[in-house]
Amino acid sequence: MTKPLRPALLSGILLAVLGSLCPFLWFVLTSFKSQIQVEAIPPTWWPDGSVGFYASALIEHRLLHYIRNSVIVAGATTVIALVVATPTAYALARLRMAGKAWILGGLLCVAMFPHIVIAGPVWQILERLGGLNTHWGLVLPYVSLTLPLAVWILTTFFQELPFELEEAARIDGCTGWQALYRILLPLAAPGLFTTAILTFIYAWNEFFFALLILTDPEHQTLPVGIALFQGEFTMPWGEIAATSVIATLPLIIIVLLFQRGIISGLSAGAVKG
Amino acid sequence: MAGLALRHIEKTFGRTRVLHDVSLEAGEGEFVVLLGPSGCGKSTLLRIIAGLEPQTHGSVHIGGQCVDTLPPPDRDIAMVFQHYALYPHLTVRENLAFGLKMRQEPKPVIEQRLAETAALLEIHDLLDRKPRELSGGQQQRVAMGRAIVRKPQLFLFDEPLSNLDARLRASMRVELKKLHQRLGTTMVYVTHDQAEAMTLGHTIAVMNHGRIQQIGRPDQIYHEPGNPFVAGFIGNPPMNLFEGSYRLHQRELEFRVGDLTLKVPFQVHDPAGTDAGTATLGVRPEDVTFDPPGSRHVAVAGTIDVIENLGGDSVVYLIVEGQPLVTRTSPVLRQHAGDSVTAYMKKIHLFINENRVPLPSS
Amino acid sequence: MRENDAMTPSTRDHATGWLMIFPALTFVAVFSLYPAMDSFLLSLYSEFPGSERSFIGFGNYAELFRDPVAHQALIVTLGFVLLSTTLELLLGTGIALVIHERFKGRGWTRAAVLIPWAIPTVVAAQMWRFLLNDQYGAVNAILFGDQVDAYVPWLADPWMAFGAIVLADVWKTSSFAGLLILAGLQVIPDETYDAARIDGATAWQRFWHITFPLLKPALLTALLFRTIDAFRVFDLVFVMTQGGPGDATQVIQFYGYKTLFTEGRVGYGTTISVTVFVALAIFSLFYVRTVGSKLLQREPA
Amino acid sequence: MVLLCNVPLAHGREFGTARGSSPTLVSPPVTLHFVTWKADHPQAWDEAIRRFEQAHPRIRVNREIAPHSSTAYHDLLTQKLKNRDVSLDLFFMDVIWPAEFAAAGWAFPLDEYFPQNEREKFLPATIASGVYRHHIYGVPSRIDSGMLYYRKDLLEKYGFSPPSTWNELVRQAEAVLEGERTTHPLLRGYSGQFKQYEGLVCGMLEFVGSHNGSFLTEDGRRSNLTAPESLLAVRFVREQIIQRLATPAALTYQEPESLAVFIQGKAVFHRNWPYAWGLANDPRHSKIVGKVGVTTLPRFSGGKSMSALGGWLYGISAYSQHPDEAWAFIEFMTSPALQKYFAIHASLAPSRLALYADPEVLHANPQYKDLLPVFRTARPRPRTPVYPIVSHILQRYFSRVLAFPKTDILEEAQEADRKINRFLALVRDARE
Repeated sequence: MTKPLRPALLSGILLAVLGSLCPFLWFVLTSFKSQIQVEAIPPTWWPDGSVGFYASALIEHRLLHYIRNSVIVAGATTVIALVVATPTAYALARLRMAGKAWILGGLLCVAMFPHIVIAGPVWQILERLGGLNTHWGLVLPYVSLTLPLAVWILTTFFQELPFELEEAARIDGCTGWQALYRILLPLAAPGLFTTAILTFIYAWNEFFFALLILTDPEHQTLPVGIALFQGEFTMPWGEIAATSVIATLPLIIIVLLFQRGIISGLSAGAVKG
Repeated sequence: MAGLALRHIEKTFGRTRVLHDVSLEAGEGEFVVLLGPSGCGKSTLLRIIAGLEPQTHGSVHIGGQCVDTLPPPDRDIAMVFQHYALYPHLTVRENLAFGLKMRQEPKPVIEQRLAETAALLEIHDLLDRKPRELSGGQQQRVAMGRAIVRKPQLFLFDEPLSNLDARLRASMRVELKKLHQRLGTTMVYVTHDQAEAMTLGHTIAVMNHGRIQQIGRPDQIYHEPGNPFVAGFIGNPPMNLFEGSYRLHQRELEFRVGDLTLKVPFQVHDPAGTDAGTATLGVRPEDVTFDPPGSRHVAVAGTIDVIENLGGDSVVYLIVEGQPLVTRTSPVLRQHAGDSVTAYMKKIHLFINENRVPLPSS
Repeated sequence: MRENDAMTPSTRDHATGWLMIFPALTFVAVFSLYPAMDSFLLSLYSEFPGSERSFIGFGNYAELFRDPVAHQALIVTLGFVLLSTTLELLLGTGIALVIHERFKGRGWTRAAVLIPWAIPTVVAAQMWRFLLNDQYGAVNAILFGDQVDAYVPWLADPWMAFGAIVLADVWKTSSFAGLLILAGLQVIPDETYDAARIDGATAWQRFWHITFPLLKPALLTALLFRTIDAFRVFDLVFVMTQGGPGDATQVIQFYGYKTLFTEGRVGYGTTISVTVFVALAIFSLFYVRTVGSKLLQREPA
Repeated sequence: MVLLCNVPLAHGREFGTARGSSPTLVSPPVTLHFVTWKADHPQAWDEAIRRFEQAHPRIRVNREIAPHSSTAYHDLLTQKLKNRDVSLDLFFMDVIWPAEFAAAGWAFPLDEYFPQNEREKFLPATIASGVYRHHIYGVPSRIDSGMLYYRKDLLEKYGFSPPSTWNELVRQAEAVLEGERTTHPLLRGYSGQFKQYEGLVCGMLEFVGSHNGSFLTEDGRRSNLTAPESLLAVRFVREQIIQRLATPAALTYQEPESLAVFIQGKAVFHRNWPYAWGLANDPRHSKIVGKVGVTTLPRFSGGKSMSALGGWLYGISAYSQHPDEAWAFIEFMTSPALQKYFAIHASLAPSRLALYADPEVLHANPQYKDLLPVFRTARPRPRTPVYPIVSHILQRYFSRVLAFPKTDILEEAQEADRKINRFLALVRDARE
């Protein structure tokens, strides 16, 4: 049996939940309004349930197209970042090497770069490689940008696994790589999963590089689409709201399903760092 | 042919030296215990034998062959870890088979070894469980099974019983002994628990501060401790040790510590070549009685401070001329705290310059 | 002793290790380190449309030192960092205390609190822009209801617009700060509170004398993370105000962006961004030195 | 000058050779890479390009679509040009860019392709915007310029004719607001674009210019913001327009927001570009269909009405491998036939003068007749290679004095003056 909630706690919960959700709920409500309702002054609270904005977002503003781009970019970023970050984190957490501290410190430093410091030269590299207005052209810098966090989180996860396990594996005849993929990877699966989610969310939400690298609407991701959403005759708030709701939906589902993993992953670097 | 030989092993971590010139031999089928307090270097030594850690100097021979250049899998050893190190994502069966699979043993061989091991350890019922579904004792068995199934030339145990509760530890101790008797393989066993060491080992190597203090059979270690550290580390309650000064007389040795003067009726050859100096005098609690035991004892008068009644025997804490003296007597003493008594030391150990000075036994 | 060195050294290990790290290092080198160096080099040149690139040493830095627009951008940024991180740490602590308690529905509460963090910044920015709209905004409706003529064009006033950016950031990232702080709360053993309770400490005293001091490392970590992020704020400004009105919300990163990409003052634009980076690096280095990078020395259990 | 001439020569071409050779006959098939923006009427563009490819079967046009935001499009193009991207052939230039593109050597001079007699067929302001230092770099695709929209019904109701001076506008608006207070509490006197962005420069140019002020001196070498007529115009905007007629909300408005206010019937006067006409009279969006009038922007007494010139010019990249084919494309797209097509199907105001007498064009866009005088007087924004920098300084200056009502306009103007002069001097030093 849970104890009855203390009034202070109850009001704390209410404040936190309402404060977090209400602003966005207003956007959700807006997305189900009609244009007349959106333009009403004072605003009407309750929508008439029309899905016109969704229809116009999907058809006129080619929302599915943006979603497809975002899925491709965020998905590819996540996969590549994990594949690259995992051995790195393993080596940093488990192998004795000179200069490990420097590498970890360096990664932290890189994570701190203001994006604009690297934006110009990255743009030129991609221009030379023909990567502008391509999905991979955005994925490459995204992988580089998400690596520090991914390595950092995975390193903490690997460090938490007992060393004996790996020594046992060594005595059982595993090489370093075998010990990694036969013993440690299965055990670090929750950590990998959390890292994957965080990387995905990062790539899904990133705006600055997407704005610079993807100028062609054919390849633009959702955040760029949403930020540059402008109508000729009015701010299309209804369509923006509908698009935003759809862009956010996958993230909300991820949060609801994997709340525990996300919290542990985010705090992994925090307490120990 | 020796099962294991360590020659002048030294190990430094950065600027700290954790092992000093350690040499040790274990015959084929011998059970060697490395005993010492935590931080004495015994685990490091074990890991050097396993190849998990390279030594700075010296060499390791297993089965007569120098293994210094061999990685762990090629040393034909198996190791049981303190925390068992069972692979949590594999079943017991897979855990046991993992090492054989890595060595690409043929399937029938794996099956057969599995069956043998399971029978030996009586773990049939556990084979399809995951480690987290096992009790501590069961995990321990599986961990041993994983070592046994490999049929190595040498077993290494790193405090394998330290995570079990006292009763289980005692029973596993017995099982381990039986197991050794059946397998007859050389074993090296690291522990800080003297009871384990005494019951399991053919040979005990007592270690402290990265040095081997004494190597010997359990009874040697107990009866003839080579130095004050070994003397104090073995025994329960530990040996009474007094650091004081001595003076040699014609037929006796006079030992002073504080206000207490002991006259030991032995003729002693002073290794230092002088007639006086500092020394450590030790007497085991069980070598102190309250009945005059006959000749050649040392009698002291004191008062009882505390009596611990353990049922079969009792531990009596005396104060003798301001010095504490612990005794263990049986049967139970019928006196009370504050009473004056006379106690008789039956056997005395004397250490001069940290070395044992043999006294004729009483 | 042994734990410290519980890893297996051998040259083979070393080679494997570098092989494992190599791909990550390549990525970071090509897409972060090289660009950063390139930017630094560019910052030593003067270049703008209609002029040839010419080497001027640290001339751009000298100009930055004198540039009143840069000063204002820096003040706006510092104000933003100070205000938003302070509020986020306060609110984050509150959130952490709430979601640390055990109660029915805690999972849902935690998920709800996480949602603002998961929402794309661009969406959050559009959302707040709409909420603060001078005509259709919910904020005006809540405050003034039917008194339509009292509606405030929040983003038109320099101070309010600045406040709006802070508000949007606080809404979006307090929960993240809260999570970092929660991690700190979770390592405080319950026994400590029980002991304090037996000693007669009130709830407030328990917070102030036990929770708060023990929470300091987590708070400092959250402060570091949030400061670094707040310094780089861009999306919110780009969407909500474009730096206006009257440069009241022009943060340094946005100024750098405008200078570099719109004005084409390559040298000066990179100078701004490099300066931001160097300032952040110094701050973090100082910070890590004092607070400590425990991860590196952490011993495996 | 030296630099300018070097650009085309570096590609092994001399001015005389290109002209006259018919590109469709000489070479193997060529694909032109055209970086354009997301159009309001994409179907019209698809059709126009289809027609071009039909007429020039050996030339393909490959479009790269950039955002329809002048700033974002500018940043993209300049990045590409800085990298000397040879795959880029054709682009649009906003009327404020040719100086920048020419000085940087990015735009191909079109003097030989586009002779004087041909230029005279276009609205002079649009041609002027493509010229930098005696060479022409762009061909106007259409014209945009600021104009005053008003509520015909409300002005008639109160017996006003469209205002010719700003003071008149203020008087009329206040009278209307006074009269409508009970029935239209939300009605504002004026709706314009005062957010800190490029549009603010256009809007303010119209106020300053109609008071005989200017941003730069006649010779374009110095800033002219501290001239008393400029300062007065700025003060008028702050005190009369923003604080009395428009409400400070206008400080957050770009074109869409300000137009929304107008077409929802919440403003008496509205400043916008020609495209607003169609939307204001479109019953799907507008509540004031048929109640809209349009006229030239007012002036200050003693000044002349002035509207800011906008619009897009076609340009050819100096790094293009196919300038002849690119010119063929421009020639085709700016031909009378195609401009007429765009005027009718995409409401783009033609840059060719003759089309303002074309009955079909006038039938589709009856307002053009009234607007021609506006188009004729449209004034370009300062022409300088460092225009983006100058624009940012101007945006900051105007936005500050409008958003902070207590600032000293003269001080702010002096600061902006100093900064603009510095950059103008830098460019001169680099040139001379």
